[in-house]
Amino acid sequence: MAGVETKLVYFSWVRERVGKSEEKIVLPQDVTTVMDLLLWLKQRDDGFAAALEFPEIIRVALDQEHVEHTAEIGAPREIAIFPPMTGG
Amino acid sequence: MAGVETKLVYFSWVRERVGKSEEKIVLPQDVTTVMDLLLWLKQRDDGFAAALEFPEIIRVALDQEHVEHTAEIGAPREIAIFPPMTGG
Amino acid sequence: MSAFGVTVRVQSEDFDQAAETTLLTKGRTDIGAVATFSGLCRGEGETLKALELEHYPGMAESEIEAAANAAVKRWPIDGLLVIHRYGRITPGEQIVLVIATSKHRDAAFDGARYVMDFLKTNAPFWKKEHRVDGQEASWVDAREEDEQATKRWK
Amino acid sequence: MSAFGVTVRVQSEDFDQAAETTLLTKGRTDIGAVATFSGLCRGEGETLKALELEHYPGMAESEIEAAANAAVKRWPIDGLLVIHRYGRITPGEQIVLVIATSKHRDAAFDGARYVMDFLKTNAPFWKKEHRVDGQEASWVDAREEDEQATKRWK
Repeated sequence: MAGVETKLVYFSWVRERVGKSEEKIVLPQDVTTVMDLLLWLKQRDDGFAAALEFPEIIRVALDQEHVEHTAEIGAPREIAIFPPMTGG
Repeated sequence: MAGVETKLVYFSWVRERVGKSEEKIVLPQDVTTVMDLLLWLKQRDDGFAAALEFPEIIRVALDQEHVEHTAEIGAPREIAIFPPMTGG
Repeated sequence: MSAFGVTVRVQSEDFDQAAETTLLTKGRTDIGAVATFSGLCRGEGETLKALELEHYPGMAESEIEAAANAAVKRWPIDGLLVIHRYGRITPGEQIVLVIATSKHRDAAFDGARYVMDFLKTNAPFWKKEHRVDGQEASWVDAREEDEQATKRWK
Repeated sequence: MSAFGVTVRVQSEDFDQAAETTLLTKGRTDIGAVATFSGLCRGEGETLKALELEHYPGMAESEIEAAANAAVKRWPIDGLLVIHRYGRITPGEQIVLVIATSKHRDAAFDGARYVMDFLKTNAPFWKKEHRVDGQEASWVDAREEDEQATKRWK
């Protein structure tokens, strides 16, 4: 699916550290799992490095569904990246 | 404590079966435990026999405190006799 | 006798849950959680005309207070209100109200549920059911489930 | 998607607990138990000026609905309402409301608490604290207790 843009959305302190609430990017072909994605994003710039310093605590949703870090990304329309939730 | 009157109060279907909500009686000297009391009351008349047919399920409170059937009666001002509670 | 923050009322009149909640929370900024339980009279498929709730005055209050005080001792609860009605109550009407407030939700939930469980098995109230069909009124049997519910707190 | 009897609302406006309770119970004689939980904004000893609640629109609703639908499947619940606010909320204000109605109290209590526990760990909301002293606002950390609370339902 090279060349297809995916929408990424960021929330809470992930959003603040990466400096944007959303963007559209083309994912590299070797990014196949959620953890691949987090590690790839982390080396993009200092903001991502700060936001994803501890990737194991970061939550990811593919098309608004929570997924494990081992999950295959597939071809979602939207990927959300955020810290543990603190609602309620 | 022979000759001292104790107030007995009855509730719910115990009250209906014995035909009164309260009375003052002098307890026999050989009635020392709660179970003694229930068995003595049971043989007083048909109403008490019906109310106390299964004395093990009957609840007793001495001066408004729940007690076990093995408890010593002592000298309370008021003894309450009633079925299991169904409030709430 | 009741601990600070515990209010128990046994009354024939109906009660206003919203007003009671406001009394417990208004102007306070230290309460994070309010757990409320209200028990209503069920119509049993429109066969029930009314419940008649008999109680043992004095002991009804003291047993509920004992349960409420035990809850306040066991969990960090700020306010605990219990209202239990007696007398004639028709389907859809309110019978009992428990409100527990706390900093955190676990204490509020546990406190409210504990009081309801103990009230069911320990507070001297008895329900008589009057039927729509005019059949003789009958006393509600105690439920074994309620005994078990109380035991889970040991 | 929500099961019959389940209502979920994510909104910035405040809500009226009494009005919502009335909507769930009015005219009904088959409900015996109403368990309600409301979560309020705490002032943290008057150090907190306001909470700012960020959420992920769409997913917030669907995660709460998933928890509510799971509760309705697990217990005999008649009605289940969940309202969660977002935006700026000051100390003493309401944040979240859960009301579960049922024939019996256990289902109502369990349903309301289950939804609160799952909502805490699964619904995409994040709280930022603005301080009275003007110190930089900071994000609330997730609590390990909340993770444990969710696990007790497995």
